[in-house]
Amino acid sequence: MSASLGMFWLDGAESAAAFDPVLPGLIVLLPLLGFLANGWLALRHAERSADAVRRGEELDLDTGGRPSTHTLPSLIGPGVLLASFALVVVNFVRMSAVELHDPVVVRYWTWMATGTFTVDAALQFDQLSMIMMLVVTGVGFLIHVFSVGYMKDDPGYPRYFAYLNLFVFFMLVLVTGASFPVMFVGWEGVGLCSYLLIGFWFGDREKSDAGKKAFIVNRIGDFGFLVALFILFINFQTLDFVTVFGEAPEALTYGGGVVTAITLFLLLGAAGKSAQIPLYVWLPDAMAGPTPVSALIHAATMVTAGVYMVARASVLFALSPVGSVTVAGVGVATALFAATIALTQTDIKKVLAYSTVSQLGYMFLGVGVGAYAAGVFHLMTHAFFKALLFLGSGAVIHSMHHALHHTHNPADAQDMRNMGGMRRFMPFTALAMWIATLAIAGIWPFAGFFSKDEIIWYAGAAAVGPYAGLYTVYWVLALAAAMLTAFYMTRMMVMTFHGANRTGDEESKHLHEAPWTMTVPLGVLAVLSMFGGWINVPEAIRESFLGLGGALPMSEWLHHWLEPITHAATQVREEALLAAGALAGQEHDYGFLHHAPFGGGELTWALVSTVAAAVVVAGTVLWVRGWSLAPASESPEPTGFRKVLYDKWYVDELYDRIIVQPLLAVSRFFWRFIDQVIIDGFVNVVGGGARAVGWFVSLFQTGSVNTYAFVITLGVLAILGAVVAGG
Amino acid sequence: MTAFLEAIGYGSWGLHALVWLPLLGVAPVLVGPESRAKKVAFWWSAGVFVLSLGLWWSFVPGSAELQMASERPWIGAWGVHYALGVDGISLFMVLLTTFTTPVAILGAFNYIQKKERGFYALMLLLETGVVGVFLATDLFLFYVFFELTLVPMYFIVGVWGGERRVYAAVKFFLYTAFGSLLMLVAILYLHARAGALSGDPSFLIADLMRVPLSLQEQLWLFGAFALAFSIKVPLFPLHTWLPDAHVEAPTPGSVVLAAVLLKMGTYGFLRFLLPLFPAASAHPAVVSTMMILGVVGIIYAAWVAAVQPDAKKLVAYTSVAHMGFVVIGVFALTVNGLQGGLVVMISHGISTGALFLLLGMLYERRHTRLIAEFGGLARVAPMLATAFVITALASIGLPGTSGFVGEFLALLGAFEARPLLAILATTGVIFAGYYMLPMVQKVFFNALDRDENRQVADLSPREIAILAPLVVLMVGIGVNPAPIMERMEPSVRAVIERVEGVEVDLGLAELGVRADIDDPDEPESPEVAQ
Amino acid sequence: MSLDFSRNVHFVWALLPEIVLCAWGIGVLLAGVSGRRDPRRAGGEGAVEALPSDDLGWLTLVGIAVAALANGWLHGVTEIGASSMIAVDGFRLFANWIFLLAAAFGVVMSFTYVWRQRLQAGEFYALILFATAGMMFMAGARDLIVVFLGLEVMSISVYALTAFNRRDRRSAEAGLKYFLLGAFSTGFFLYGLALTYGATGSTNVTAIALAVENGAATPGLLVAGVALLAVGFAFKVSAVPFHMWTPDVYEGAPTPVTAFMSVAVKAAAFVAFFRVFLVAFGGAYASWYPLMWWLAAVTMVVANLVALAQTNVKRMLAYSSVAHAGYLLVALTAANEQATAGMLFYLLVYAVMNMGAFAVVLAVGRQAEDNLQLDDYAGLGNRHPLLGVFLTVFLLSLAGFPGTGGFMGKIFLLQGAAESGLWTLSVVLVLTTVVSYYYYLRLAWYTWMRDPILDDQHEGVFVPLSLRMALAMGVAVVLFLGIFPGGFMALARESAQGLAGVGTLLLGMAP
Amino acid sequence: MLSQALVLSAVLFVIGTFGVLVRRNAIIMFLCIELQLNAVNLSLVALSRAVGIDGQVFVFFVMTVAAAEAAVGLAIIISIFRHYETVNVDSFNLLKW
Amino acid sequence: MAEILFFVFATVAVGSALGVVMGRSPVASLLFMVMTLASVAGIYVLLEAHFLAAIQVIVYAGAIMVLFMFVIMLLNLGHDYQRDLRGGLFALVAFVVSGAMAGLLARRFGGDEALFPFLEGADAIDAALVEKGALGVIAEPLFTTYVVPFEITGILLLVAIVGALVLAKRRAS
Repeated sequence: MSASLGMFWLDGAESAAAFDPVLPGLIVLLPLLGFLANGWLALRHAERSADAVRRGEELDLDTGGRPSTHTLPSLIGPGVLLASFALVVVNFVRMSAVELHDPVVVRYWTWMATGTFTVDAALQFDQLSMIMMLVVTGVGFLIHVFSVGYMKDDPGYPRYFAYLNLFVFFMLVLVTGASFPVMFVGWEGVGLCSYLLIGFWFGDREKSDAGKKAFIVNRIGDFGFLVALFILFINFQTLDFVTVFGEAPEALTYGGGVVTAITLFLLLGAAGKSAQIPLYVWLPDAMAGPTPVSALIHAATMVTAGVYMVARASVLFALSPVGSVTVAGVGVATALFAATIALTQTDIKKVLAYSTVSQLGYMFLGVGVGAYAAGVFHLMTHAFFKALLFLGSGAVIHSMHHALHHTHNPADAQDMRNMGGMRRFMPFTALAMWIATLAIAGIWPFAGFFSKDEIIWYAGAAAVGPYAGLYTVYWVLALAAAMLTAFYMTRMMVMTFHGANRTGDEESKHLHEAPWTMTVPLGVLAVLSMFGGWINVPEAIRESFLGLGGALPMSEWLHHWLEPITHAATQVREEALLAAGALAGQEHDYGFLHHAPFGGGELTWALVSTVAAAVVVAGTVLWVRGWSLAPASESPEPTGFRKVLYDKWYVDELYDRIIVQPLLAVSRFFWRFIDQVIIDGFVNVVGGGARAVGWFVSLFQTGSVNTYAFVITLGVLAILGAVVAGG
Repeated sequence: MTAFLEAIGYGSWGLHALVWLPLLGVAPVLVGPESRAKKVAFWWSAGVFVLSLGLWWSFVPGSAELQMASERPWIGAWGVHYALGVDGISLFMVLLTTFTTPVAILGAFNYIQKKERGFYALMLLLETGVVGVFLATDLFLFYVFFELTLVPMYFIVGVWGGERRVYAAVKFFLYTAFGSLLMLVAILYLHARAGALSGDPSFLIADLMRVPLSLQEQLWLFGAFALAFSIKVPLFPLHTWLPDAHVEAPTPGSVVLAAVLLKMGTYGFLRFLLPLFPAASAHPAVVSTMMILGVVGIIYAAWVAAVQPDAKKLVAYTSVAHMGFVVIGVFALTVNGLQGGLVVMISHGISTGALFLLLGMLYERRHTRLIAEFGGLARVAPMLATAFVITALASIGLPGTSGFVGEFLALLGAFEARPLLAILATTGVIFAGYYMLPMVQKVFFNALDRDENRQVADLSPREIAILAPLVVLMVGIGVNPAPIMERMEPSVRAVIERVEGVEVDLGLAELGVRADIDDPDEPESPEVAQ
Repeated sequence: MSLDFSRNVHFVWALLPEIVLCAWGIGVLLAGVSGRRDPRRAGGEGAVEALPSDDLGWLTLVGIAVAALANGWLHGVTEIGASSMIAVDGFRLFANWIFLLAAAFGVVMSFTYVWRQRLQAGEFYALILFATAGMMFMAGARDLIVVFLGLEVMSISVYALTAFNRRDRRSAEAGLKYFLLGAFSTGFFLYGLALTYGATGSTNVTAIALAVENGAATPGLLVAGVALLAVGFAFKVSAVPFHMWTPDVYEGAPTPVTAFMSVAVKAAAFVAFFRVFLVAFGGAYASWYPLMWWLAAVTMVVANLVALAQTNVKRMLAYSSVAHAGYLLVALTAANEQATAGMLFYLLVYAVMNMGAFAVVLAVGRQAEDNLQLDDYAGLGNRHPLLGVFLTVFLLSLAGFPGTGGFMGKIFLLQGAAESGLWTLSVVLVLTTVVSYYYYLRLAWYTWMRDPILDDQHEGVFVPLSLRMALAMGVAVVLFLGIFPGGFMALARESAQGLAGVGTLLLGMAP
Repeated sequence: MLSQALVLSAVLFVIGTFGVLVRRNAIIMFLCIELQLNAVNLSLVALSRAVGIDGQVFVFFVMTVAAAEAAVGLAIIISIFRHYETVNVDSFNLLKW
Repeated sequence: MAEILFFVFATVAVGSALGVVMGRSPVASLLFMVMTLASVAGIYVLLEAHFLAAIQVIVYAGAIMVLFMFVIMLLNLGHDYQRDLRGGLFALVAFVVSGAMAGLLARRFGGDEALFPFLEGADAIDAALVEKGALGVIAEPLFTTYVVPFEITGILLLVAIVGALVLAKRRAS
């Protein structure tokens, strides 16, 4: 970046008191351009490979000439992300340089305008969207880079990058949209990309199915989202964020039915996108997509859109205690439920998938208990360590795949029972993933410790207002889930990287560390997973924190950064609690949250939880190492309760039985019976009846003159009778 | 552009040319050699389309008035006028028609193999009929055009259709004729009332709107009109002709059927039903009934579509669902709903038309429409697959495509009127995925496991030329529908004001006084205000 | 010129067209029997190439043209003085145009048929002319006895024409049935005439009207007379249930004759029906109104339904013509000026379209009685596209489709019904029209949507130039009337002005 | 006597009608129709006693008509007899339904 | 006296009319028909229509019925006698229908002259008869008022001749 450009943006930041975003549209537009460029390349390539397919040959990236099928997408794909990221950083710096209270809304054109309803194609830049953009473009860029290595030989390489860029475009629209409809564009757009990417290898029926499932389940959520929008519209006559959230505290009654309905429908939308109970089922299946996709979409960014949305609409949720407690309840239930399933999974990506669901549950718990910043915080750290975990697993799978491919072994490259001892072949990956594991397990001072413990803490502390009992239960459950997390993650690590290698003697010779394009992103993410949490060190432990103390710029930086977004919600909650007298006797400064349900301060519980988690991790390492594991083909089927967990509590089967199959049956019934028998039957009976009557009447036309005369006489009689009787 | 149009006097002859030029085109098509018929027809209709584009510029946005209106007596004794005019509602319907026709004709090039002259002549005849329907401002003239569209379509389906073409054609014909003939009686009733009122019979809509009708009368007439239009739409449970007609119709026939013929029904709602019978239209029971039928149509058709083995039939059922959105939008009687309905009409015309074209292309390649026969086509026909997926997504209303704008607004408007029904209708969003995605998957994704499918060719340049403008429009309208909406808004508002102002009208009519609806200074009685 | 019927010689002027036709008929007869032509020599079945000499036919056409001239001349004539037996009004003249048109069309259709079937051309054409004259008497009659005699002249001619083809059993059978039932119905008609005469003391339409309106008529006899006269007319217009002869006779009669009588006989009967009922019995509208209502409704429903079951095209068209009688009866039920004008207009359109359809049947039947089944029309459009198009236009017009005269005619009738508030009947009319679509369309779909049958039986479809031109003109007229009906509608309206309109006076009596 | 004559004519008419209904022989059917016409003539004559001489003129016309019909009708019967060798109307049923 | 004669004639007329319907052979029916015509002619006389009575016997019974007879002979129908009277349900229903019709018609003629209060009545006719004679009373209107119908009957007869000629001619081939 040239000095003059640097001067330009710094000047802007200094001279203007208000935040003036630099090329905001370009941030969003660049990935779109990348998509168009890559899409064009992809189509060209696909045309050529289609010819090959018709000739009965196999697809080959070289068919279209390596430069256009590989080199160009490799440059364009990550390139546009890097450029976007750079722009985001510039804007982030400029934003942090000023005191920004109100969001900056950039309007481009009027999108829809009916006369009573107007919505602009406008983007909103504020603290929350900035954080989200950083995550999306930053982590997104790393994953793009990783993909260059991971997808190197895939015949759909340019298409892959086209989708990925399109995804980032929609994700950016989602997080920057200045109104609910614009957000919804991104909301559905990412769903579309998720659909396309899950089914990226569409030739495989199961993968294709998984994509479809993701899309349809997401649409159930979208239904809720839309209904929420409608309710919002009739109450506010607009769907712009600024107006809605600005007027909400006055326009909507606290705890009223309207706001509760809004929040519950929004929750349905969020649950769909963020894979919460009862709509989480698509996410584990979504692992059918390429692993970097799982990292980007199904861990770091898209699935957190629900959390983002709740945080964005925090005022509304704050206005509805029922809504909030439901959000939190759904979150914690999901966290625990998914964790139980993750306990016994043997597919490395499935473990991570359920782990993701579980962590998303934590985020929901966070935003549900009113700790919106904490939720977003966990969203961010989770983006780091979960992306890392996925990418790491991707590296492992990549390696496994190569090895199995070389020896034509049909074994499953993702099954941990076929791994073991991988750290010998890929030490860097193992290290990076251990960092991430510690982070997710909540071990101090890794990123996850700060974010997750904060959520749990707030859950406990929320037990002062309405539904105090429920929140207490949540707190306990969240703690339990944290322990489970520590266990299953450690189990996964040990099964994968430790012990003896179970891949096979011949195969193990081909196991190797990933190329640099893959390891570099791992490294960066590992660093972020290490230190990412430090941006939001709680006030209570800042002094003692690593002895750094005052060296940290500030405690709870993220809280303060997001203050303009969340303060309205916080205010609403506080006022409500004050009005209810729930805070009587409480010290009232920053918040109202100072004591856990069973006493003890924040620091105490932080210590307890980290120690507990560490114990679980250590114990698990020892325990699992002692298992005598066999490759998948030789392993027995799980039994008893393990099998229930292994089969995911049979939820998919349940849904299939009570929703999918009945729906199909009803549909067939409608078609075969209502449509074809009743309605068409009626139509045909009318038609056929008319013809039958016609035929019957024509039988009187016997050809005999007597009959004809007789009918005429009857007619005369009738007429005479009528007339004579009448006259 | 506007100046140029003024210079050539477009305003005075444009509409007439749009109606009659296609008919004139029948002659060169029929006279020329068989092999040239399609080209003549295509270029002719393309010319008509270019001509119709002039409407966009010569139309003055922001006015609810009929523009470029002209009328002259046709059958003086009955007060039948040859009266044409365009407003924000019909403008887009006309453009949709003139746009769809050349596209459909272009899509017919390979599909139609026999009696080409006749086919293309009928297509042009059909265009005349449909444009006439949308431009007529005289009820009689409208009816003539409305019925006139049946005949070409009957032959298009019946002669160039599939195996059960005759059944489908006759069903189509009788179903629709049944409704429209009852409407004819209602029209005559209205006319008789108007004649009795003023002593000067007239079929002009503007004159008929002045007839004070009791609620009872309005409900009866509404029923007759609504039946005709609902069959055309088609509204559940009057929809069963549609799947048959679509499945059997040749591709261009399906395209025109879906893109414009169905719109004649909903257009009729907007142009005639609501303004002529405002009290009946605003009657709560009527609104509920129509909206319930719309909602049932949305859900029911989506479900039924989902289990169709025949892709074309599937798309046909989706038409029912889409038109359900239009119906709930229209009968919401809100600005949002009506405009949403209109946008759905446009969007459905484009996206469903495109879907039928695409299915036609598939059919030309594989001579089957059974979903199970396909699989993995994306590998051999990536362009086709891309176009199909985009179209399918537009069809199920993905934001950023035209489908979303329309459905969103229609649902929004419906929610303002009947929240519960709107919520039910919104489930259509889910079921849209439920019917469309499995079809897309089974046709284009999954394994390429059949040798026949392996040889499927990708899009030809001609086919790209057909689809490209459609795709551009789907996305274009989805991203920036405002220019369309600003043109339709005043007209929509006028309709709503008409419906809302009705009770004033009725109250005074019983006293023998007629309220002038357009006069904003008219004092409203308090009980009317709510 | 004005006519005063106190001078008997003025009847000559008033009846000029009729006289011309009768005289010409005798002339044609003489020319025919003078034996210049031997039909046996002129050709025979199978010999398609050689054109027959159509001189007698052309001679007949000239006669019709002269009669038309006379009819045109009558337009400039006014009646003065007391109303006589013969009306010289627009109503009659308009009807005369229809008869002349039908006769001309019928003659043109017969050219090749007469030759191929070796019929006696002189007698054939003469009978057509006499029948036409009879119809004209009916149309102009202002006296029941003239109506009756006109009816008989017409009927007896048509009986003979029906049975004309002595080589064909069906023709004879049709002739016998027509004759027996026709004579049977004549009995009723006559009885009605007698009772009316007894009730009112006169058979003059004007006098009857006066008596009925004054209440001077014996009500007991009058209603019975009205009823029986209605039966007689209903038989001639073939309203259900007096239609039983229609399908058999139409099917069996030589096709040109069928075409002619399906149009002209019906028209004549309707014209007389209207004049008698609207003028003479206008005052008793209340007593015959429900009768007509039911007659119309039953006719429309039954005819259209039974037509659905037909596979023989001629027979189907016969039922269709019964159905059209039903539509026209709606106008009679409405009994106002609009409806009367509508009736005239409809008859005009109907004449063209129905004869056009029969002309196509004739062509497909190879100028004989072949290929009458629906199946024989399969792929007609492929083999003879122009014929197919013509047939389609005529069928659409019969079905009452916009753009064709049939549509305008139907609207005209409906307008008349609307004026009298006959909404239920209007609904019945349109619903039965939907039913009729089915069978008209069925013929169209056989024509266009079936693969052609290629065998000897369907070879040799042959349309002589004269018929071709007549067909083209027919199509042109049908379309013209559908698109620019204004002029003819005005004429019809003007022509109907002479008749009293009673229907509107009795609004709200609809059952 | 007028009434009685009218009643008689009605009775004769109906007998004629009945005959048309029940006889299969075309000639006898036609005879019955003649009977009907005759009945009408009777009522015309009877009515002319009350109304005026016109009725008798009509009878004259009716007789002419009857004669004309007889000529043509019998010719048709002869004609059809040549095809079928019978005049039984039930035999003539090529045309039906 | 006239009354008695009327009833005699009427009885014979109805009886022989029934004979026409029921006659076992065409010839029998024909002869019954002649009898009916004759009885009706008698009633004509009673009704002071002497000319018509004569015409009835001469033209109707004489000429037309003879024509019938010729045809019956020509077609040799006497021998192909078959039971052509319909029986069974059809006849029963036909009888009921006819009977009902007769009832309906007869009911119209219930009262006597009261039916025609407005008419000149028989006296005027009797006067005219005296003045013009039986022939003149018919001939005058026939050739004045009814000259047009009279001429039409001419056409009618011509048509009948032509028709009969064409139809009854021997088959062409």
